[in-house]
Amino acid sequence: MNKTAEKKPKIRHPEGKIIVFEKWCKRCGICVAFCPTGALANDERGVPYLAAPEKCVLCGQCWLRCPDLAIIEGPKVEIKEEE
Amino acid sequence: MNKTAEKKPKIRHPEGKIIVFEKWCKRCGICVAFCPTGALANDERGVPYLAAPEKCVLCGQCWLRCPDLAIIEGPKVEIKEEE
Amino acid sequence: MGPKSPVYEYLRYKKKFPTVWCPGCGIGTVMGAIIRAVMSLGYEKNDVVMVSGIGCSSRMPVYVDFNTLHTTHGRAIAFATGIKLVKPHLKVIVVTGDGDGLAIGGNHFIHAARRNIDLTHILINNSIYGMTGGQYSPTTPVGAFAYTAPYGNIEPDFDVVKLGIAAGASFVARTTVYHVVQMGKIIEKALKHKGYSLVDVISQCPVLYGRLNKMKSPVEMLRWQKEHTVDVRVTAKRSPEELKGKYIVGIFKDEPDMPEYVTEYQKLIDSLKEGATKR
Amino acid sequence: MGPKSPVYEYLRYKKKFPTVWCPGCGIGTVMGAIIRAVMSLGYEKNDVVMVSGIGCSSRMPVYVDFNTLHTTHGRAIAFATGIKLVKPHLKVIVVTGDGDGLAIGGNHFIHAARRNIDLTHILINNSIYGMTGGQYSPTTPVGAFAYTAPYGNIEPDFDVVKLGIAAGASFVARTTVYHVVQMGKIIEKALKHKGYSLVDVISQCPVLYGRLNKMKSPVEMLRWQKEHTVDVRVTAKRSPEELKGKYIVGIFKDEPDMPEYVTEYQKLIDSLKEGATKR
Amino acid sequence: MQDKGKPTLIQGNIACGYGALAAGCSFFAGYPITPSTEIAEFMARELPKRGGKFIQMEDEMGSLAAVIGASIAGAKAMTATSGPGFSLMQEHLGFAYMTETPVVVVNVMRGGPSTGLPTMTSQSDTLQAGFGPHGDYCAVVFAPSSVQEVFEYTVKAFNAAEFLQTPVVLLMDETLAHMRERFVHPPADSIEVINRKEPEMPFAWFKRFEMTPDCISNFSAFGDGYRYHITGLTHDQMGFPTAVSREVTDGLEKLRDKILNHKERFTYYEKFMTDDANWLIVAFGTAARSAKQAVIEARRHRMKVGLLQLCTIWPFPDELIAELSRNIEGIVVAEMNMGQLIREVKRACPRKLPILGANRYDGVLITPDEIIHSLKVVHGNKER
Amino acid sequence: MQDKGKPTLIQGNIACGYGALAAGCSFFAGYPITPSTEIAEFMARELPKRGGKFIQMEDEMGSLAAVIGASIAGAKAMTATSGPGFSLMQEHLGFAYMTETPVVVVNVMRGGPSTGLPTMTSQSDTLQAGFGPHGDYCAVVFAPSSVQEVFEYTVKAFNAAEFLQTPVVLLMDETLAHMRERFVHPPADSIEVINRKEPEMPFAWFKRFEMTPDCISNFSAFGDGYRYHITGLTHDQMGFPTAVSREVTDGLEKLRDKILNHKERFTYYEKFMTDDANWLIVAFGTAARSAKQAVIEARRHRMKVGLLQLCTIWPFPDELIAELSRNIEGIVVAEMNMGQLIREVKRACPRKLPILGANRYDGVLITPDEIIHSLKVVHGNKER
Amino acid sequence: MSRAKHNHRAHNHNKEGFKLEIRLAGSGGQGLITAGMILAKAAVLTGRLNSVQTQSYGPEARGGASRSDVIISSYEEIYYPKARKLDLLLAFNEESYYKYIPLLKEEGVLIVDEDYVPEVREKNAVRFPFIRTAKTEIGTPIAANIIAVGFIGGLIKVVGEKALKEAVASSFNEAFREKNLKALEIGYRVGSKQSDRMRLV
Amino acid sequence: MSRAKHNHRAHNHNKEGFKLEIRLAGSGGQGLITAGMILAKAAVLTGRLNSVQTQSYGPEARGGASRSDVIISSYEEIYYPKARKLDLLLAFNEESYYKYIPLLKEEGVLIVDEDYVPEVREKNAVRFPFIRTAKTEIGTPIAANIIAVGFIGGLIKVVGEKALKEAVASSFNEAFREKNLKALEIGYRVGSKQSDRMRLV
Ligand SMILES: Cc1ncc(C[n+]2csc(CCOP(=O)(O)OP(=O)(O)O)c2C)c(N)n1
Ligand SMILES: Cc1ncc(C[n+]2csc(CCOP(=O)(O)OP(=O)(O)O)c2C)c(N)n1
Ligand code: SF4
Ligand code: SF4
Ligand code: SF4
Ligand code: SF4
Ligand code: SF4
Ligand code: SF4
Ligand SMILES: [Mg+2]
Ligand SMILES: [Mg+2]
Repeated sequence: MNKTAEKKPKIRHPEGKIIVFEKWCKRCGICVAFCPTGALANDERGVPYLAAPEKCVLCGQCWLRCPDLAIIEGPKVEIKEEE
Repeated sequence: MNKTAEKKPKIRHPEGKIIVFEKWCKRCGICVAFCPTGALANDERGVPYLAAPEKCVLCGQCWLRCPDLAIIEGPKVEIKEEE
Repeated sequence: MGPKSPVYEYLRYKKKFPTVWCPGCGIGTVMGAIIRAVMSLGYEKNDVVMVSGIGCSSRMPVYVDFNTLHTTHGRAIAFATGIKLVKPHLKVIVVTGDGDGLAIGGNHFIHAARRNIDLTHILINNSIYGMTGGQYSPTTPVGAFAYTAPYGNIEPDFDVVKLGIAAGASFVARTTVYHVVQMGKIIEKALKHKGYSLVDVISQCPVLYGRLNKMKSPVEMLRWQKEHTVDVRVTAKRSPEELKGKYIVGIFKDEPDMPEYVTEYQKLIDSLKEGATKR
Repeated sequence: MGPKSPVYEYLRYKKKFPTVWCPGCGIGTVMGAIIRAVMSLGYEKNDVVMVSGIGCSSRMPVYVDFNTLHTTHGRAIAFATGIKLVKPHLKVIVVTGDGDGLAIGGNHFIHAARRNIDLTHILINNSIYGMTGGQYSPTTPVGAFAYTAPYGNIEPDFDVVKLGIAAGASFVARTTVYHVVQMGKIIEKALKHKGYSLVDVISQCPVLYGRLNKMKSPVEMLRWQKEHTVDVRVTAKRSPEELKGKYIVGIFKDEPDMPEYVTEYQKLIDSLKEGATKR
Repeated sequence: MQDKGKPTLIQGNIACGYGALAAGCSFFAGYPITPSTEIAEFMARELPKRGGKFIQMEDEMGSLAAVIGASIAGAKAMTATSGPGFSLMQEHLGFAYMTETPVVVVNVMRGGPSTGLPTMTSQSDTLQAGFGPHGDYCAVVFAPSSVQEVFEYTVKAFNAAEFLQTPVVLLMDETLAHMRERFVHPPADSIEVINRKEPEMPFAWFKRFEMTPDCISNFSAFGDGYRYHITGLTHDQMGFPTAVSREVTDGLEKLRDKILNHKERFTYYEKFMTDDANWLIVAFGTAARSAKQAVIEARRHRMKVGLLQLCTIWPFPDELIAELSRNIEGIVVAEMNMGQLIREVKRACPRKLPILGANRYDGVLITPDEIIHSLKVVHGNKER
Repeated sequence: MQDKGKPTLIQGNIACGYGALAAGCSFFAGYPITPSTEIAEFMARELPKRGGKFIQMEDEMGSLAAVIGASIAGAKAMTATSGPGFSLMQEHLGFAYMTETPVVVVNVMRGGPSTGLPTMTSQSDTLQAGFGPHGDYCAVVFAPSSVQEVFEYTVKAFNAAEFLQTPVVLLMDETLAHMRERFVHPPADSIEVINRKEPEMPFAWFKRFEMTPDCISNFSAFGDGYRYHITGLTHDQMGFPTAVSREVTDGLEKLRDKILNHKERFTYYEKFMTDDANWLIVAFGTAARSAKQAVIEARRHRMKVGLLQLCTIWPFPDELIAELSRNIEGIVVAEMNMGQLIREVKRACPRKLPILGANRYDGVLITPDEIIHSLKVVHGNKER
Repeated sequence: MSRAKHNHRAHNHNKEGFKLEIRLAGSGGQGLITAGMILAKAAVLTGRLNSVQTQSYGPEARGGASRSDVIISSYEEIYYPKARKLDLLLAFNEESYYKYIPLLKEEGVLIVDEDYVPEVREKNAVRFPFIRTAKTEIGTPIAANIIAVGFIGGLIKVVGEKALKEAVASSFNEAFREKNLKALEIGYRVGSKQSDRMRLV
Repeated sequence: MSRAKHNHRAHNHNKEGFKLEIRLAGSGGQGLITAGMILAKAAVLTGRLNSVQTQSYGPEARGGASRSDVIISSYEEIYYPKARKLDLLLAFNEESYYKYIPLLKEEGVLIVDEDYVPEVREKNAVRFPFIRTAKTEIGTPIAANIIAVGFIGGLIKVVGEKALKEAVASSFNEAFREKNLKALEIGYRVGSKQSDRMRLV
């Protein structure tokens, strides 16, 4: 969560996933627009989903930017100890 | 009425006098304290008067400072044209 | 609670979500940053107070699981002052809008800054009155449109940072919603700072400000923020023309040693206890 | 009327003198300076408006033979704004105390400064609430005594000049009652200036501030003013220690070309007349 | 701009703006607040086109202050707000009253207390409009009930303010403010516009606050050559502060009496089917519309009901209540609050009648059925 | 500090300060204003000695805001002001009311309206104290008449505020505030002090604004472990905003009913020679002292006069007026304003009696003679 | 200035005439308040009819459910300005349908967007794909509201196409005028076909 | 907390006792409000007497005429707290003398500073040079107010020197205490000689 992370994302959870709470999402398009790897895409309703999970580097851009706190780090995060 | 005047008073009305409206004077002592020539003095009630008219250089310190506008330039001023 | 607990443990997520804010509104992003800062500092939720005024931004307290107080328009800082004086151990975060914090609330802002009382003031600056539907605010740029400036605004805007510094705040910073990582770090510093800390967060109101000023999408507005900011550390290298119309971001003042009001008051109390003879 | 008419022609001297002010109070000296400035500029009395709030200083309008308005505590500037907008040719002088202009009235002050509306604000700064009997004000120095600071004030004071500049005023100056000649010249400049002009006049309240802070006589207080001022033009040559506790006097900002609010509004009106098609 | 003479559909708030322009308003200072904001937005759009001035002030104290200043400088001036802002204006309402400055203050009521229900309707500032400022205060308050009336009463509010030289409050409610309804802009020459009384005497004779037989003094705007003093302190006829008992007393009585002397002239109301009524509804604003509907429906059930719709709320028209209560067996006061105007009706009613409220305070317009329900209760009470 | 038990001479304002300390007040925020300033000055001196906090705020909005904040953080908190400042506090009085925050606001009345007569006495904020804030508001207002009573009623004001969780106003007047009179500080253990009701349930069960049989909810201070939300919007029992009709209505009724349910407990008054009276004076504050003197003097002239001294002004004690008016032929309401409380007396009086005012509004304490004069007029009216 | 405004003449609801109570309901952003406004404006522009339009806001200024009431009447005055018993209900989503259907008069007409309110059992119900039509015919779903205005106008007849057009034209600036006039026309055409459903009372 | 404070017992003015109404008048800065306060305080400190002191301010907080009323009473309660018919009037300047002399009871006592109120014709008048004495004996004219307190105390007797001393002592800080106690004593001595003038009613 610092500038360098922004530029050169550390891959902390290479196998991780993000979760989108669809109920909270307002389809603003921010997460998709600012995902640096193109891992996210909008479905036909405009709700984002992890279209290319392998591309996701867990950089945090999407969950940090989401105005509706509709994205969190995936289930792995909850059980994994951070460094 | 500028800084130089304050330091080196121009004698504009050498024969002039000042007038103290006693009714307005509150005997604060400011005029006497700041008269640069010692022309002013307090009477026994604490009201200022021009004790040494010849010393007065009409520098304006007394009337500019008097918080009660109780001092004005003397009668000469009213009829005399300023430069 | 602490750095490792998930964000939603700091939210009243079960009942109060989704939020009232419009799609793409920057306020929610600021809320996320505040929560993450609180998390990473490991504050107890019971020890955190969030006070707000009235406005879209001021709806934030509903969503966060702290001691939350939604007050009157413009007065949040004064309410917060009472809380902080009575319970100095509480971390008191004040959230205001630009209208709330600078128009009707301008006086409380400058006086709390002058006292340097230990509050963290997050000013969510979207250059518009959002809640009432898009009137100009003290931070609307000259020439911008608003429903009370239908021909373009003619009132110069405040430089919030300069005002905060002149008033006496001991920590003053500016950031934008676009700079979400920087925002997080600055808010963290502001929270840790003992004294009045002001963070001017440039935010987007796509629905009103954006629409009236030909920037329709939130993404577009975030890009605009990116393009219209200069870091304070490089301003010296920029010409006045380059800086024109730009927001300068970064930390402008950070003086942890300035006397803080509640501490000074406690010293007074202690001195009276010792020297019981005085008066 | 004009430069050659005597001072008392500008006063309601027949009925209203002597004034209510205590012996040696600085407010009267400021009044004299304002009147002489108006005289020397040759303003018509009918074209001059004096607006004040509530406080000892705000009693001034009673004594001067202009259009005079004694309003509510803290709000003089807002009243003056209405007058000026309706009759732009009037010269509107606003007289406030430090409490009036900076405590309860702080918000109107910063916003009028931001708009850079053409008012001349003479802030008679005696570092105390005179009218209500000696409570501390936003300009009471730390450590000074007042009836609400019986153990010495712990609140930092505003630097009025910095605040005025940060808020956006285009003419900002400070002087003291001691420097009566300088004061006269500065007020004259302030009156001539088109835009918000602020003059912070350090004044003496011998009866309350003086008595509570061991300076009994007005003369003593004036001497104190003399000793505690440094001219802005020489500050660069002074060390921080030499400047500590000193008032810096002189003109700090004088930008006649900043857009003035009433003028800008008039331009807006004119533009709507021309381009009648717009909306 | 509104085509004069042609029916169109506009919002209550917009009708208020047109009314102000028709009355000659050339100055507006305000601070946005739901549900009054459209008035400010309208003025921001329209005033500069006409050479008038709109300013968005930093708060409500400043707004009313600027409006008073503008009026002192000679403009017809107005502000608009809602409950929270109206609370903040109380000090300056008192100042305008004390200094005899004509101003119009629109309060579009929303649910209170405090921030309450910002987007919903209410009539809960009724007593505040009468007694909000500190000190003895004689309020002048008008309350329209349709978009057309909003226009009319805005003009009347300016006329009363200018004639009486006092602040006049136009009380609207959210329903009325946001409601769109048929509106016909009357031709300009059909609109009565009153201007303040101006002095014609030489400067030396002029007394701004002169005691006159009808208590109305001459008003000279700042800059017009009559220099004088204005203060919120008790003052003499010249405007200078005084604490002399006689002068204080006379001064305060003048402020009240200039209003009471002209009370009849500025008491507006409508009697709706009251001629043969045995039961009376008293209501104002949009509640009066529900009440009219209730009258019609109650009459279908053969209850002889009439409505007194008050358009002037303050000074409270005691005389009207006295007059109408003569042949009446019971009164229902219908209002969207917990019972405010009913206190006045009770006080003013010279006979001890059953007087009951029909109240609603959840932010929703009171319904005819609710009023009819209260009518039935009063009816029952009386029977028993 | 005051020697407990020993008579001494102190000012009304100082007695107010001692009362606050005795009640447990540990926070004061204020903005100086004549004639209330001595209270702030006293608190500035005394609070820090006791570990309490005094702060001079930048204005009156800020003062009451800080007081409310302090109360929310758990302190007993107070501010003091006079008319102009009281006007500015109306918005926050409504906020305290809506959020059920106990606070005490002292209004030392001076001559109004507006700046009026700042150093002179008055009772002209009486109606404002009842109806000043926007929205439906049920005021609790006490009014002492002697220095000893100032102490007592300050304690009572805190008790009522803490018990009812609502703002309580102590209405004094300049005469009382500046008057020095014999005062005996009661021993601490003889002073009844009430504290707010605190929750004992687990966090999950806690509802700050719970509907309870007597409408009083549990109060938990910020930082005490029960996290919850407070807003000036209409809210549900948890404190979260709501616009649901039932919740809004219940919420507003709760605010009113918690006060009305305990009205008897907090209605203070004194009957002075009313047992055999045919004529009644109603008065409060220092006017009641003049009225007592008038009673005694009228009785010398064989008029059977009694006095009802109201110490609780709001909620207005209708029941008392009803009760006392039973054997009475006429009422004089003595007050230092143009006739404010008399409106309530007229409303509350169940019989149509001659009710006359004895009024003075020049800044001077009303005299017994003036009251006797009005008594004679009422008497005459009745005879005729 | 007369003291009494007027003592009301025998009330106007005794003469022949009609009063239509219409509710347009859906969610925020569907433009139903604009629709109501235009419908009411059209009625007023006829010069023969009176009309009033009201709306209800939620506690929040933006988002959530949206509702707009229009009363159109041939009488001089409309008293209670909200709809009580509905002559016509337009529901753009299911929630609105369920919420307001109990208020529909027995002979009242229900109009729904068939894509969003799938099942209706009322006999006097009209189903039409407003939003879909807007997308396909006008190119933007938002025009559904004006199609609905046209539809209702055609159905209730009393307002007439001329006034409707005038109302639409005066409510949009040039950029949007044409599209909305087209939407109106489409709606009016389909709505007219249903005009026998509406009996004026 | 009882609902009724109390229904007042038969009012206390029927039993034997007295009530003294005193007015001290002069100009601002002469310390007459302090004087009144000390006199009232002394009365209260006796434990036997009730007292109330009021003052009147002009429209301005400072300057102008100054007036202080003291009521001393042996009754439990003092109702109307201002002086009406004066038992004792102290006038430190002519204006005050003329203004208030009409209020003096027939048997009331008038005390004036003989240097400032040159001519008085009332039979029950006492003349004394308070300010001059203060200057010569205490060294400052301001002490005249406490000389007056002593004088009145001596004259009216009921308060007693002990309570007066206590009142003075507790009203000044060390720097001024001694001087004022001396002033009190001087006043008391002279005043006592006039004590037959005062009849308590
Ligand atoms: C005393 C008062 N005045 C006005 C309002 C109306 N009001 C509510 S929010 C607001 C401004 C909102 O703008 P801002 O503070 O910038 O917050 P945003 O909605 O943009 O986040 C206004 C004027 C009010 N609630 N109270
Ligand atoms: C709303 C309001 N609050 C408070 C006051 C009381 N008040 C009158 S003057 C004053 C302060 C005076 O101080 P300052 O403005 O510095 O003027 P000074 O008397 O020192 O010249 C105050 C607090 C008031 N009149 N109105
Ligand atoms: S964490 Fe980063 S890479 Fe992964 S989806 Fe979010 S923005 Fe894209
Ligand atoms: S940023 Fe959040 S709200 Fe916006 S589209 Fe992505 S998940 Fe949805
Ligand atoms: S004019 Fe100058 S020299 Fe003359 S008396 Fe005044 S201060 Fe002294
Ligand atoms: S300065 Fe003025 S008021 Fe002071 S002593 Fe001199 S004349 Fe008198
Ligand atoms: S109106 Fe603007 S500030 Fe308010 S929620 Fe919507 S986008 Fe955000
Ligand atoms: S109190 Fe102070 S400021 Fe006021 S008139 Fe006296 S000396 Fe001047
Ligand atoms: Mg904003
Ligand atoms: Mg001051």
